[in-house]
Amino acid sequence: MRRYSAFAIAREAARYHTGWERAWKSPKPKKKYDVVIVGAGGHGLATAYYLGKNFGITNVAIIEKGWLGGGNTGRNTTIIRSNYLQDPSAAIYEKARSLYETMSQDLNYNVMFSPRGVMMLAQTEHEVRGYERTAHANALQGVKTEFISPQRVKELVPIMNINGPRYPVLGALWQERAGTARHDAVAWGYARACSDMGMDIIQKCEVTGVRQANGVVTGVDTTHGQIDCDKLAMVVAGNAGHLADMAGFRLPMESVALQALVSEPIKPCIDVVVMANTVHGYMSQSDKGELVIGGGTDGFNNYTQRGSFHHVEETVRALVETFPIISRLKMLRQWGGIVDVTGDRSPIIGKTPLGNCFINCGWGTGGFKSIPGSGWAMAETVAKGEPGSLAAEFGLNRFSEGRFIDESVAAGVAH
Amino acid sequence: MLILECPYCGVMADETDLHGGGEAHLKRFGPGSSDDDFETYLFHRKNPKGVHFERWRHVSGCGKWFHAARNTMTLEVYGTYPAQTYEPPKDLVAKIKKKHPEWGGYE
Amino acid sequence: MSNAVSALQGASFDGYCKVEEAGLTGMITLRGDLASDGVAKAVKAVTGAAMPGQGEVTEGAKGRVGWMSPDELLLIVDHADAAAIVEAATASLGDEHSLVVNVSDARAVYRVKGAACREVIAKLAPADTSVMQPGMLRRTRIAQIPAAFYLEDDETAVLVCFRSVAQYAFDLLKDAVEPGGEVF
Amino acid sequence: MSTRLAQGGRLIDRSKPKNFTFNGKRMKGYEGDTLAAALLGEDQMLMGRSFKYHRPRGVVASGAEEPNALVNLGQGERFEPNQRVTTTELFDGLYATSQNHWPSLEFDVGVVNNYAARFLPAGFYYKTFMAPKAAWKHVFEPIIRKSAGLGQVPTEADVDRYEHYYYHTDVVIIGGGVAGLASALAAGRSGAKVLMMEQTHHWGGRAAVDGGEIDGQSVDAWIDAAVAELEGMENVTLRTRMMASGVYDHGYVLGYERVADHTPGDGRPRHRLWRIRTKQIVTATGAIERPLSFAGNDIPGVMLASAVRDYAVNWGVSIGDRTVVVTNNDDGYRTALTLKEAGMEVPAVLDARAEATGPLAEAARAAGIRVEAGKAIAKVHGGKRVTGVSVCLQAGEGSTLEEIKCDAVAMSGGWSPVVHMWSHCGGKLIWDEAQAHFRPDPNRAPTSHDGEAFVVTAGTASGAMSLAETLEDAYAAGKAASKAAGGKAIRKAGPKAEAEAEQPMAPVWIMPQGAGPQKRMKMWLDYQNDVKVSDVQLAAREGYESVEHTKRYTTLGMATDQGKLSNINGLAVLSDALDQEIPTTGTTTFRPPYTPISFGAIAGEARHEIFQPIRRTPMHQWHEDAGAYMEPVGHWRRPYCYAKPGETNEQAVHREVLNTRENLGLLDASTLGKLIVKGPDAGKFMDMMYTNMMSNLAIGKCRYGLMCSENGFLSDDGVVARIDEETWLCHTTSGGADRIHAWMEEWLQTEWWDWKVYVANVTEQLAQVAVVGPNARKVLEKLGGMDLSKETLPFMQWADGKIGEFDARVYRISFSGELSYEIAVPASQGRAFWDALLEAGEEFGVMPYGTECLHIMRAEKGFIMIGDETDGTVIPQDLGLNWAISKKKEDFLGKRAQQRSHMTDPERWKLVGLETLDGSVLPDGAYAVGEGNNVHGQRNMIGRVTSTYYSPTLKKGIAMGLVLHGPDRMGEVISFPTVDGSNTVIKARICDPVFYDKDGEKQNV
Repeated sequence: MRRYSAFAIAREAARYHTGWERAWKSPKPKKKYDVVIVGAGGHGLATAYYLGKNFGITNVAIIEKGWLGGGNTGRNTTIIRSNYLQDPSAAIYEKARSLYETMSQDLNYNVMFSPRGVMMLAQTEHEVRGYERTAHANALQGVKTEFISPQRVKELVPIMNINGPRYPVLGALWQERAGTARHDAVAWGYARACSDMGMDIIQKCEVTGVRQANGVVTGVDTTHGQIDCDKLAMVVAGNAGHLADMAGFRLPMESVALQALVSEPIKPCIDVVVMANTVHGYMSQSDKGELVIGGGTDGFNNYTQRGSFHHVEETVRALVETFPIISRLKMLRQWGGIVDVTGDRSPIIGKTPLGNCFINCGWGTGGFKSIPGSGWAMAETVAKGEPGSLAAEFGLNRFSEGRFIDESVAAGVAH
Repeated sequence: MLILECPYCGVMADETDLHGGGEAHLKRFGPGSSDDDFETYLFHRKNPKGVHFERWRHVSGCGKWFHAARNTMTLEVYGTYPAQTYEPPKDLVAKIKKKHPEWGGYE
Repeated sequence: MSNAVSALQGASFDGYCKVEEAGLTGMITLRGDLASDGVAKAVKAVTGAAMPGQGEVTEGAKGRVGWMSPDELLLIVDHADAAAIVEAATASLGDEHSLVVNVSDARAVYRVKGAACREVIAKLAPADTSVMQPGMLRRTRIAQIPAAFYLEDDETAVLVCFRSVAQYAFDLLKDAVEPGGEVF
Repeated sequence: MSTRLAQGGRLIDRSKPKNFTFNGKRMKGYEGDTLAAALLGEDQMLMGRSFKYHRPRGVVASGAEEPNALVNLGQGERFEPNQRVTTTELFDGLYATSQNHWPSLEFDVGVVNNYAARFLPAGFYYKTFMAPKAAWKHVFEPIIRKSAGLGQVPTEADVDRYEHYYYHTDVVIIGGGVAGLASALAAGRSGAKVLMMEQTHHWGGRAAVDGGEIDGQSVDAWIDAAVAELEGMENVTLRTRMMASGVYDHGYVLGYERVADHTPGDGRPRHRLWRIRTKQIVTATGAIERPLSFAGNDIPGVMLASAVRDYAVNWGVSIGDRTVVVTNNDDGYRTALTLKEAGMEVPAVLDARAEATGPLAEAARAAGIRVEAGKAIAKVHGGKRVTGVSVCLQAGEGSTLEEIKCDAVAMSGGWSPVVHMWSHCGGKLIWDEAQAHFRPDPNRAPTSHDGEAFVVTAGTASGAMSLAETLEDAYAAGKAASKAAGGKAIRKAGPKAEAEAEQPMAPVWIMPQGAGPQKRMKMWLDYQNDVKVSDVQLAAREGYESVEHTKRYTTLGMATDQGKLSNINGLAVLSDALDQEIPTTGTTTFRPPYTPISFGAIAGEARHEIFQPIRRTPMHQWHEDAGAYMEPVGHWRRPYCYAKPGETNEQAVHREVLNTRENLGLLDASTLGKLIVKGPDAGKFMDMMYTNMMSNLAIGKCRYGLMCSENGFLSDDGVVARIDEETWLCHTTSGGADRIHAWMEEWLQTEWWDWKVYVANVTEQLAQVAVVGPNARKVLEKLGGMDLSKETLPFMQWADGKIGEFDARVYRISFSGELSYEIAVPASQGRAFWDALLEAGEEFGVMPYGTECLHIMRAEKGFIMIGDETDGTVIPQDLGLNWAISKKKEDFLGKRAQQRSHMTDPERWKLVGLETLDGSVLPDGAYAVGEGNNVHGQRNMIGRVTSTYYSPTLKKGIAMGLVLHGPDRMGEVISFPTVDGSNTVIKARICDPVFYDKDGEKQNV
């Protein structure tokens, strides 16, 4: 792999950029791999990358029914944070966040990780107490957050109306090293690195069946034929239930549409990510100048990647109230992504009832921020055949035991 | 932006007048049931790509729960019916089957 | 009771339609088997009105009766009579499984008067107001709260919401009838 | 130069001049002008700068597809960035400035990027700016952010108002051109209810510009007649200035009506967002002309041929004195002929097709225009304005045959139907070889709730490119839609036009065909985002082969026009680079809105006071008048405390606690939920809802009860009163009334539908006041009425009666530990009752108290609070509430869940009291630490604070918390690290959570 750098660009400019090589190869599938990963989104590619990097397993195929990074990796609002309340969540999201810090250098691909800071506004007394709790927990979890005053909020985000007639800002949970990254670049960077390690990324190849013998997985049937493997990792969103069906087990999960939108680009006006849970909206500004806005999930099962408009309305009115200057800006584009939501809204990572078949799914609305941590934990699980410490508590068995990882408790939901 | 006919009011209700309630015809398991049955009851949901029987409440209308058969890929609504039943009406199942012969039917 | 006041005490606003709070209004929730003779008899006795069908509101000498759901009616009567009517209806229903409750003070009532009254409500409610005629009642929402409305005549819409959000409803209606906002 | 012609302009009224300002310069246009036409009329061709290279940009189109000419419009509280001049109606006093440049439009420092363009190909930023690590955030990103973005940031809040409008109809027709009008005539004649919308302020679209006849009349005359006929139909509603911004599932259409953009400050809502439900949609959205890709095709003065024609015919504006037309189809000749007719020079028509033999080419020749077949533009000369073109063979590599001086270039690359509305909801496209465009596939229409197609296309939006075909197609579409929507069949024939012969177009994706890399680096695809042919080719070379990869890697089609001009050309270049057919490459996804819509319109009326409902109790106004500090509780606002002048909130709370404990306090408890549960099976039902036994509660008595979710977690609590044999009244938490009401109804309707139980929510029917303190009975006795003595109404009983002149239901219950009556009166009398209590209570030291005082008093008594001690993960057993969980009942909601292994785990944290060793107040949310770290390297935690207050009664900090093995560790001291930066640890002793009056002597007096 030829390294990317300013010098490389200068060299290529001399020949009108005709000398650049492919970022990733486009191979035909081999008959058999040590590990087949289904899903070439961020999580699947990261799993492959850490299988190679941490465990030296490179006889790996990553199978993708569409184009790599084309699912939720390329449809989210790019927020990266780890200010979670529960220990296992804080651990895996902080692992992810710390890997984002060096991802551009690790992959030699600029993913534009921008630790610009994420604040979650507290707009009720109840929310204040909830975020103070999170700040205490984070301190003990090694996640650097703090509860900041309304004045500090205003300094960080001058365009915010902190004395709105409805919900004055009472403070915020602030994570300074949280931020955003360029979502597509994360998938592309991993793909380039995986390809460079000799792994096969096979796009436009759909899995049509899971092969097994004696309760152990032996391979997959695909639209490109049968591919055998020793181990199978299912790392997909929106289709996990479908794949699980093929493998003969069920997941405690439903698929719903999540809404997002962007404004037209304007000059820089907000330097941090703001999340306002009481009024259901969050917003940041991309490097292109667009305001990137996230909304809620629809209340019904849906695979259409389209959503309802009323969530957009709810989110936009909340943000217009919070940031009055955006009223005359315009929505450029709205879209929906299909997210898998589990019974406790936390992900599932671990073994499945089928031998040597592993699953990583159910990231709900938190998928992008977790990509490297998720890949790291999944690679360990696949390589060792048992979940390591990062993944252990995210197993499927927690639902029968009643041992949930519930993050909504800190969200300031009024009881 | 769905519209569903409330079988009680007879009106085509806007999605914003409704509240979705997930899979219909769940069988409740209480004390004395196995861990597996209880887990299934609380968490395992049919999440089909296709025909889905689900619950809705006409929340800012009559306040009643009803059921709908809806396709999660096309959002087509095959029919709605009152919630006081353990399984979908036979004629509705037949109607869906006629439209989609490949559909496995209600299980 | 001389102490009794409605939520906004008859506030009104003149826009391209007139919006006014109707003041104290008697309202009674009656739940029961709407197909039963007992319910019809009780309703007739206390309001003089016939049983409304699905989506209807009927009128009698002593009040109106609106169809709220397959097992619920709303009786609209004089505020001062409401408590007595609850007792009378309960007595009339006897042992029949039913529930009659005074909800007069849980509600706020508005009249929107003017040729464009349907248009005003259509700014706030997802219901098709163009098909509404006197005698029909629709439960829906206005903006972010539940509401029901019916027409007293072609130019008078009556809108009912919860008392706690009376001010919000009034402010919404005021905004909707603001001159210059005429749609047609 | 561009200028206003002496005559012409079918849309302007020259008797009504309008004055406006652009970049501080005063200018003049006419009523009916767009800002684009007015600027061009004043020779203002340079209007902006591109996104990446800051290249000079002039207007290129005449409608919604314009990517270049975006301005800052208005000032102050009416300032709006990124406004397209082509869709901005001119009005008197309009104030516009150009954007994305510094210091000025004419001289922009950012243009250095242009000179470095060779070093800034697509995706260059993915390949560099990586070292050193901190540099991205601190050096590179700020530079990129500053140079990116387009419009300026507004600085003031928006002064305008917005509204929504719900509309229900049978047929919506999108687009008011001749196709839309023809469809509307058909639909209107069928009797169906029709809503027809047009995004501009005039009817008829572009057909009149192109000339021709319909039904023997001029197009203009036919449009007038059609509009008149439609206006006469009662079932047809016509709206101009209204754009369909999106088609959503089940026949939902958003109409974006720009009511007062052209009349700012006239008191009308600025925008109205129509939320339309329709049975059928006809998209008569027309087509958009494609640019041609030749070197320098972005220089101001290079425009779409149709736009050049539009400006001349509609607004009487000429783009240049000498215009070279370059085309791959016959339509370009219409521009040449129009210009010639208007008296301008057309030095040549360069037709990329091998021969130019169609009737329009012949007409051009006949008009004396030089027609060059098989020719192309090798290069456009000029910087901020076109000065000439080099001509070459289309089939070659671009050697210059000659140079032609000109100041404008009109290009026509063929037409693409506007398929957005068709595609938003899943309509599929097919590739039309002959026209080289994607058009809707009528066999794969979007489907609605009934599974039937609900969108049909009409006219050029269908790919019917001639006037005759358009009318036929559109009339049929209107018929089909109205029939599907239940309209009646119609016999009357639709409008007709003469068919015109045209020579087939030839796809030309780059010009000349064999252009080398140097030229390809100057061929713009996406003008705004500066994406060139070379960029798309680079993406393909590097493996970004999916159309979505290419789009995202190059940013092609991601500008504010969302690729209306660039997408098809980009796809074609990509397909060529991948050596595959265009349909194989496919398109990117079309997403709403069609053009950007204002956030204000989306928010609608929901701003300021009516942003969200505020729920008010009957006493709300009194609280506000008393200067209470109000806290949101759900949508309610409740008094947190009533600070007196000079008092802090904290001081006020402490005063309220002491006064209530020593004298008399009043709490507005109206927000508490009150649900009536009645019926023969009500007892059975209550036993399922609550963890405790409620069926055996005696009439007249009260009992505290708990409710759990099926998952076992504690979800609500409150006092239940047995009213009569069949009736219970359930109090819920303040936020819980609607939730618990819905919860009860859900079980009754969907699980136990054969149980005879009715539930009614009477929360708002009643105002409720807690009269609390040693003087509580005295004040009530003073008001007179019912007997409230200890003997007649003991603790945990209720009674109906009169207090003074008020009808009251009195509950002898206490959440404070004091003698306490909770009294419910009809809401209409709530305020009067409150006033009466205050007046009567004066001699007893009455003071109202707020929620914080309530919280402290309950914490002093060790009572739990839903939302503090619970968070959705806590079961009643965690809180030592086993006494409230019936062991006799076989079943209740949550019982099975509480038997799971993790729920019975002895390691679950349990509720205890906590008192700090130094009397200080533990911080909210603090965690207690144990020894060592867990597997994640996190500190081991052994408990947490759930409620913590300074107790004015006990004069020290008190707290409750959940602690590992807590109840077994009474007296032990545990450590709570602080997070205030002091690095200190607070030590607290585990104790009984009841801090005050453990034996309940105070409340039982």
